[in-house]
Amino acid sequence: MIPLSHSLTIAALLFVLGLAIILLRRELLFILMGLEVMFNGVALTAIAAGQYWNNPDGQVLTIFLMVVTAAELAVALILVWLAFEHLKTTQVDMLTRLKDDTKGGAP
Amino acid sequence: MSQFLWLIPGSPMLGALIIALLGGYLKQRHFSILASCAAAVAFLTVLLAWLMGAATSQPLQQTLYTWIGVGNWMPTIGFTLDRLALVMVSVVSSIGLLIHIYSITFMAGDSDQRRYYFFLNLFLAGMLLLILADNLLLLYLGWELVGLCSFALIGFWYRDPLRASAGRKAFITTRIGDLSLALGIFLLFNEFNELSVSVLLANATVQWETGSQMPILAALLILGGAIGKSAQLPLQIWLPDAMAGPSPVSALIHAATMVTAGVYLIARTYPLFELAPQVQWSVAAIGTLTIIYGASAALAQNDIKRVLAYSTISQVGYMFLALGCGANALALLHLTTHAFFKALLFLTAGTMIRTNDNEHNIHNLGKRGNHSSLIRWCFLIGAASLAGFPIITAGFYSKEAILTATWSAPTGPLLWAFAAFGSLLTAVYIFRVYFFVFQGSRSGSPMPPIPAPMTWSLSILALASLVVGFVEFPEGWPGLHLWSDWLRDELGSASHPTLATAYSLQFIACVLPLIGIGVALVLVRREKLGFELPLAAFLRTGWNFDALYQIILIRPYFTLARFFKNVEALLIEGTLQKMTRSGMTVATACRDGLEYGVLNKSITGLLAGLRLGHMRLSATQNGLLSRYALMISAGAVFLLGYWLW
Amino acid sequence: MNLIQWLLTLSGLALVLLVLFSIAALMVYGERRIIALLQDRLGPNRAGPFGILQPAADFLKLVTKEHFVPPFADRKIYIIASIIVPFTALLSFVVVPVSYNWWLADINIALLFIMALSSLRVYGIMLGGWASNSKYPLFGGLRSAAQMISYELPMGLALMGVVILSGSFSLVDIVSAQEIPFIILQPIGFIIFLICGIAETNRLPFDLPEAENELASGYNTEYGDIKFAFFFLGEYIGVLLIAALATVLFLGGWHGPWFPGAVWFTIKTLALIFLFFWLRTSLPRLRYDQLMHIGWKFLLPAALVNLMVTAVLGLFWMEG
Amino acid sequence: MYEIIFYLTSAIAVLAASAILIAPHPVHAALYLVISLLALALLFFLLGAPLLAALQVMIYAGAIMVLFLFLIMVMNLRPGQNQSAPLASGWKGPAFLALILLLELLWILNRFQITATNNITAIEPKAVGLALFGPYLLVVEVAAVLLLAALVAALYLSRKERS
Repeated sequence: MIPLSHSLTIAALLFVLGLAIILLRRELLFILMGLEVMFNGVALTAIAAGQYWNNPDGQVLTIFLMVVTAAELAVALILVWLAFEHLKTTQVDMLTRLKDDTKGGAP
Repeated sequence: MSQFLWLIPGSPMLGALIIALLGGYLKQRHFSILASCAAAVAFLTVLLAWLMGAATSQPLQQTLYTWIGVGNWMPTIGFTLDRLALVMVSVVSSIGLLIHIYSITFMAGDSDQRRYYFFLNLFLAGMLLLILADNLLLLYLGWELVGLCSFALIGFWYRDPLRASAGRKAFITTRIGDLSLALGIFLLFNEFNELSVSVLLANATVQWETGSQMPILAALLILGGAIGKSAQLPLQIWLPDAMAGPSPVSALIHAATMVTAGVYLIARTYPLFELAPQVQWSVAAIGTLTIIYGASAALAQNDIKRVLAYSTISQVGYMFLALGCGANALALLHLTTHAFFKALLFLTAGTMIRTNDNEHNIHNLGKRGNHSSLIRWCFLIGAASLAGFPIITAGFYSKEAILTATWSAPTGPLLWAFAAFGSLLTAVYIFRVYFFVFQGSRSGSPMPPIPAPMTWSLSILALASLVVGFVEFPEGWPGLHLWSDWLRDELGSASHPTLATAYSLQFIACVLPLIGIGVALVLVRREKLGFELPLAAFLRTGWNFDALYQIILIRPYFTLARFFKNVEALLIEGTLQKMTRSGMTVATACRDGLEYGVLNKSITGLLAGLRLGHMRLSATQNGLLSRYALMISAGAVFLLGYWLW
Repeated sequence: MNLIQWLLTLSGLALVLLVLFSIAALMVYGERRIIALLQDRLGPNRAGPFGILQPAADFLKLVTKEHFVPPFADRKIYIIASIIVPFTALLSFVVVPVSYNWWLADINIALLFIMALSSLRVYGIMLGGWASNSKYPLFGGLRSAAQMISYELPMGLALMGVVILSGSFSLVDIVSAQEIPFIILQPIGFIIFLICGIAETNRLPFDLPEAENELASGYNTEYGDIKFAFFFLGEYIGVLLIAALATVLFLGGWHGPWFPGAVWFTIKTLALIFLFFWLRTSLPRLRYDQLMHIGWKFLLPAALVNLMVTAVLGLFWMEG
Repeated sequence: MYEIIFYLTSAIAVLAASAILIAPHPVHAALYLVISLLALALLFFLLGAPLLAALQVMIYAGAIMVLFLFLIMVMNLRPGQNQSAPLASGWKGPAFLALILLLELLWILNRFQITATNNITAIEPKAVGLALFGPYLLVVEVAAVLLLAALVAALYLSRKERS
C-alpha cells in the first residue's frame, strides 16, 4: 500500500516545482502555469489525506479547489490577454508601470 | 386612522422624490398632475381624519421608527395629530392642493416645471412634517426643509440676478431665526434631556417656576425662531423681496403656510411662554409694532404683490398680538381666515399679472382696465375680508375677536389702540389698490377666458374667505362659539372684558373698516391727480430697513474685517523688523555659527540617511513581479524555518 | 493476472479493434451510399459489388501516401494531434456493454470515464489546427474547441438525468435498470444528448469547424496521408460511440422482446447512425453565433431544468 | 503492480511539471502541464478517488487547460519573439530558495512519522455527493456565486469597446 508520507512528498515536490516555475520563468503565462502546478500539489495532499482518514472531505476540498482555480484562472487569462493587447508584451520584467518612481517625478 | 398619519407628509414627499428621480422619463405636463395628485392624497387623508372623528377623539399618535439612537436618548420619527395640528394640517393641505391645481395652468408655459413641482411638493411635505412632528428635532427638520424650499422657490427664475439675490436674502434672514430656534432646542435638550414636545412641556411647567431666568431665555430663543420664519419686525425685510418668486409660490409660502409656521410654533409651546409672562407681553408688543409697520408700508406701495406682502406682515402681527394676549385659539382662527383670503388675493393678483403680460404696477393695471368679472369679484371679496368688512366676511370675525381679547390683556388698551389704528390702515391700503385697479375698468370686456383650474381654486377660496368666520361669533352675540370651546382644553381660553366694553369694542371694529374704505376712495382720487402721501418714499422702502441694516450690520462687519487684516499685517512685519533691526547680529551669529556648524550638518546627515533608506526601500517597489514573489516565498521559508527550529 | 488472462484480454482488445475499424469503414461507405440515395443519385458503386470495397480502396490510398509533415508545422504536436481523436473515441468503447455479458470492462464510474475522454477529444482537434501553423486550420481548431466545450456541458447534465434514474455510473447497471427504456422517462435528456453528440463529433449541422467553403476542411487541412485517415476514422468512430451510448443509456441497450441482446443493440445503433446520416443531407449548416446561441442559451437551460425535474421526480419515485 | 503504477505516474507527474521550467514554447509547456494533470488524475484514481480523477480530467485537463491553450493560440506567441531565455539570469537565488523550502517540507514530513497505512478503499462518488450536499451545502452555494462573479468579470473584461 502507499504510505501517506510518500504521496505527501510527491505533493510537496509538485508544490515546490510550481513555486520554482513562478520564481524563475519571466512570462505571465508560465507564472499562471506554475500556479496551477502548486494548486495540483495541494489537491494531491487533500486527496491523500482524505484517503488516509477515509472520509470524502478530502475530495470535497479538491472539488472546491478546482472551482476556485477555474474562476481565478478565467479572469487571470483575460487580464493577461488585455495586458498583451494594450501593453504589447507578457514579459514580466517589462510590466513595471506600477513601480515607485524614485526620481520623485509624478508617475 | 393613526396608521395613515405618515401618509400626510409622506405623499408629497413621495411625489417630490418621484418627480426628482423618475422625472427624466416624464413629460412636462406629467409633473403638474403628479404633484397635484400627491397634494390631493395628503388632503384626502386629512379629510379621512376629520371623517374618522379625529376632531373629537384623543390626539392620534404614530411613531414610524427611531431616527437616531444615541445612548438612552431615542428621537423617533413620530407624528401626533391633536386639534391644533388638525386645524393647521387641514389649512395647509387644502390651500396647498388649491395652489397646486392653480399652478397647473399658471406654470403651464414654463420650461423648468420639474424643479418647480419638486420644490413645491417638498415644501408641502416639510410644512406637514413640521406640523405633525411630535418632537422638536423632527419639527426642526421640517423647519429647515420649508426654509430650503422657500429659498429655492423664491429664486426660481434664478437667471435674473435680482430674483436670485431675493432668494438668498430670504434664506439668510430666516437662517438667523432658525439659529435662535436651534439654540432654544439645544437649551431645552440640555435641561430636560428630552425633546418630545408633550413630555418636555410637562417637565418644564413642573421644574421651572414662572418668571425665572431659564424659561425666559428659552422662550426668547423660540420667539427669535418664530420671528425669523414669520417675518416679524426685526427680521421682516425678506418678505417683500420674496415676491420675486411666481405668484402661486407667494400665495402658498408667503400667505398661507410658511409665515404661519412661527405662529404654530408659539401656539404649540405656549405653556413655555406662560412660564415667562414678560416674553409673552413682548410677543404682543412685537405683534402690534409689526401691524403698524406693515400697514403703513403697504399704504405707499405701487407694486400689487408688495402691497400684499406688507399686508401679510401686518396680519401675522395680529396673530402674534393674539398669542401675546394668551388668546391662542383666536390667533389660530385669524391664521385660518387670513390663509384663505390672502391666498385668494395673491392668486387673483397672479392672474391679473399673467393676463396683463407681467404688469405689476397698480397704476398701469388700472389704466389697462380690462379685467374679467370673476377676478373683480374675487379681489373684492378678498379685500373686504382682509379689511374686516363687518358681518359678511370671515376676516371681520377673527380680527374683531382678537381686538376684544387684547383689551383685557396686560396694557391692553394701548395695544388695542394700535391694533385698531392698524385695522383702519389695512382697510385704506387694500381698497386703495382695489379702486386703483378696478375703478375705471369696463367689466365684461372681451377678456381671454380664465382656464378652469384657476377659476375653480379662486371660487373655492372666495367662498372659504366668506364662510369660515361663522365658526366663532363675537362675544355676547347670539351665534355659536364653536371654535373657542373646541380648542379650549388644548390652547386655553382668552380673557374677556365685561359685556358692555365688548359691545362698544365690537361697534368700533365694525365702523373702522367702513371709514377706511371712505378714506381710501378719497385718497385714490387725490393720488390720481398727482397728490403724494407725506413721507411716501420713506414708507415705500419699508421704513428703509434695508439701509438701516446696511449701516448697523454690514458696514461695521466689513470695517472689522479690514481692521483685523491690517492689524495682522502690522503685527507680523512689525515684530520682524524689530527683531532684525535689534537682533541682526544675534541672527547672523546663530545662522552661521550654531546653524551651519551643528544644525545644518546634523540635518543634512539625517537627510542623507533618509535618502539612502528610501533608495533601499524603493528597490522593493521596482515593479518586478518575480522580485515580489521571491520576497513572499523567502518570508514563508523563513517563517517555516523559524517554526521548525 | 497470469499470462493466459493477459493473452485473453489482449486478443479480446484486438478483436474489438478490428470490429470497430471494419464498422467504421462500412459506415463511411454506408453514409456516402445513403446520402446519394436520399439525393436520388447513385453514390460509389464501382469498387467491388455495389461499391462495397470503396472504403478499403480509400484506406489503401491514404496509407500508401507519403508520410509528409509540412516544414513550418510543429512536428511533434502535429503527429500526436492526429492520434488523440481516434484514440479517445476507441478507448471509450471499453465500457460500452454490447449485450448481456459482452463488454470489455465494467468500472463503476464508466459514464464519468466516457465524459472525461470526450473532453480530451478537444485536444486532438485544437492541437491539430494549431500545429499546422496556418490561419485556416488555426481558426477551425479554435472554433471547434469552443464548440465542443460549450456542448460538453449540456451533454454532461443530460447524462446526469440518466444517472439519477439508474442510481449508478456504470453502464451495465444503467442498462439493467431500464425495464422501461429511459427515453420515455427522459425524452428531453435524450434529445439534448443527441444534439450534443452531433456537436461533439462535428457532424452536420454543427460541422462549422471543417466547413469546406470557409475554412477549407478546417483543422485537418494540412493533413494528407494516414493522419487524415485517423481524423476521418476518429470522426466516424465518434458517431458510432454516440449512437452506441444513446442506445445504452436511453433505448434500453440489449433489452428487446424477440431477438437476443446483441441483435437489438446493433439494430438500435444502426437506426441512430442512419439518423446521423439523414441529418447530414437535410439540415443546413449553422452559423457560428447560432451554434453558440443554441449551446448556451437553449440546451444548457433545458438540461438544467430537465435535471431538476428528474431529481424531484426521482426523489419521490425512488422513495415511493 | 499497484505500487509500480503509482510511483511511475507520480514520477511522470513530477517530470512533466519540471519540464515546464525548461520548455521554451508556451504550447509545449501547456502540454507538459496537461500531461502532469492527467498523471495526477491517475494518482487520484489510485488513491481511491474515482470521481475526482474523472473531474480532474474533465475540468482541469478538459476545460481549464483548453482555456489556457485557447489563449496561447489566440495570442499567437511564437518562440521566436522576444522570448527571454527560459531560465532568466540570476536564477540561482530563487532555485536555492525553492530547494530550502523543499528540504523544510520534507523534514516536516518525516519529523511527524505517519504510522502504518491502511489499504486503499475507494470512496464512492455517492459518498462524495452526500458530503457535498450534506454538511457542505452552503459552500456549494458560495462556490456557485463565485463562479457567477468570475463569469460576469470575464464577460465584462472581454467585451469589445463599443462606440
